[in-house]
Amino acid sequence: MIRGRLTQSEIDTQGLIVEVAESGNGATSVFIGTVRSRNDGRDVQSIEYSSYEPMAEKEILMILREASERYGVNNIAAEHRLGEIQIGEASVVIVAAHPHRGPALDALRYVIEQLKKRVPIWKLEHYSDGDRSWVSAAENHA
Amino acid sequence: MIRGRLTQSEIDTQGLIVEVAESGNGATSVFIGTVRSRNDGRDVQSIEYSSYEPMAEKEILMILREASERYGVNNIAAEHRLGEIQIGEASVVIVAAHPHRGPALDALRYVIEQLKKRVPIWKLEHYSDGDRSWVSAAENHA
Amino acid sequence: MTVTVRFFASYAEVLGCQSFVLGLANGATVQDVVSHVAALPGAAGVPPAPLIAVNHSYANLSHLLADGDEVAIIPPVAGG
Amino acid sequence: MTVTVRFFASYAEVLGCQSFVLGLANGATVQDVVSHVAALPGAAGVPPAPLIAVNHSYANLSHLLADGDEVAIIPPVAGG
Repeated sequence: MIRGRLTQSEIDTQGLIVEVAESGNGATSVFIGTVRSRNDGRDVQSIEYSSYEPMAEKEILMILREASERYGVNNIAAEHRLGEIQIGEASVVIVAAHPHRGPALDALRYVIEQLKKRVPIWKLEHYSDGDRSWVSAAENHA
Repeated sequence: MIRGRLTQSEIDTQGLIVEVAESGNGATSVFIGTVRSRNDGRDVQSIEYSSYEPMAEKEILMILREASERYGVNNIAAEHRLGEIQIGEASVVIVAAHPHRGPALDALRYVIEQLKKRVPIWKLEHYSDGDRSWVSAAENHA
Repeated sequence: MTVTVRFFASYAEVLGCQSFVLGLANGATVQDVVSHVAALPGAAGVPPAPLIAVNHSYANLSHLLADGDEVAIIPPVAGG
Repeated sequence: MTVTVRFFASYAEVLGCQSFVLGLANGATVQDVVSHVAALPGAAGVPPAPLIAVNHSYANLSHLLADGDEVAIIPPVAGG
């Protein structure tokens, strides 16, 4: 089960965990990226995520397939939310399951690192003072 | 929020994620260890977990504090279930949250590695053929 | 031949444009599109060698274009 | 002085015992407990230098014991 997708609604972490579940797996790793209240010293109100959607979906799937091959992880899924996301809400959830913990953890890290480097998604931060700005890659270290 | 505990009942992963949540965090990592259907080529029916409880709780807490100091992760929790656990059910759940992904992922790995090395918990595997055996550390690579 | 050029996020904002159709001579490369974009009003907000995708895959400046290609000028990504 | 000796999991099974109170001379160490255990029926299932905890913390064979200590003989752990 390899599944990647973009969504406009809240991400169901528990649902993704259930989706990758398989009785032969002993380890499931999960990464949840959430919108945080401060970034580079400014009070963030919300973040608007936009994307080049067909390419982003293709790229996410490519990353999942790479992780699957590299670490032998057959149960892996990633979901990225688009649109306006509030503080504390999840923008991205990645789940990887494997019989053993090493590959499950390695695959998880690979996917989040690659996703942040390659997937055409952008953040427009809205600040409490009414200002807004595009987050550039160098600042994107959540 | 640093919290470690043993439990006799089902572990509430979503509840732990909510417990470590804080608006300043941008990354939450989760590890779920589950009982798998096969181990060392044998069909497993269930695993009975037992523990030297006061020491196990103390050791889990010590590991969480070490992870917290090492990686600057202030929101970290681990729960280990004891008693008979069925295939696919979680025996252990670890959750770490931090403003950034690196420390959240590093702390997660530290805790599961140390937990498997140091915490006095034992597994008695029950097999489909009616046999049973204690799992020794060398085989414990889930 | 013609290609569709697409802009996103900060680039779409500074150029005031999300998409346009560009006529090119046969044998044109991604570099020709980038040079055209560099002459647009607001192009100061786009770096001289931006990330490019052709038909949803990352491509080099020397990539040869074909009629109907979709050329996307990709701002620094910030997903996650 | 006396200490309480505790066994768990496979060790409790092979020794047929979970706990007993052992009288020791002052100045006794963890090694003295281990030597006593090695002479018990079923002790073939316990390694000559097992993991030991004194009062819920891992301890060496040379660890000096005090009256009332709890000495646990810890089988290879297998949590997770």
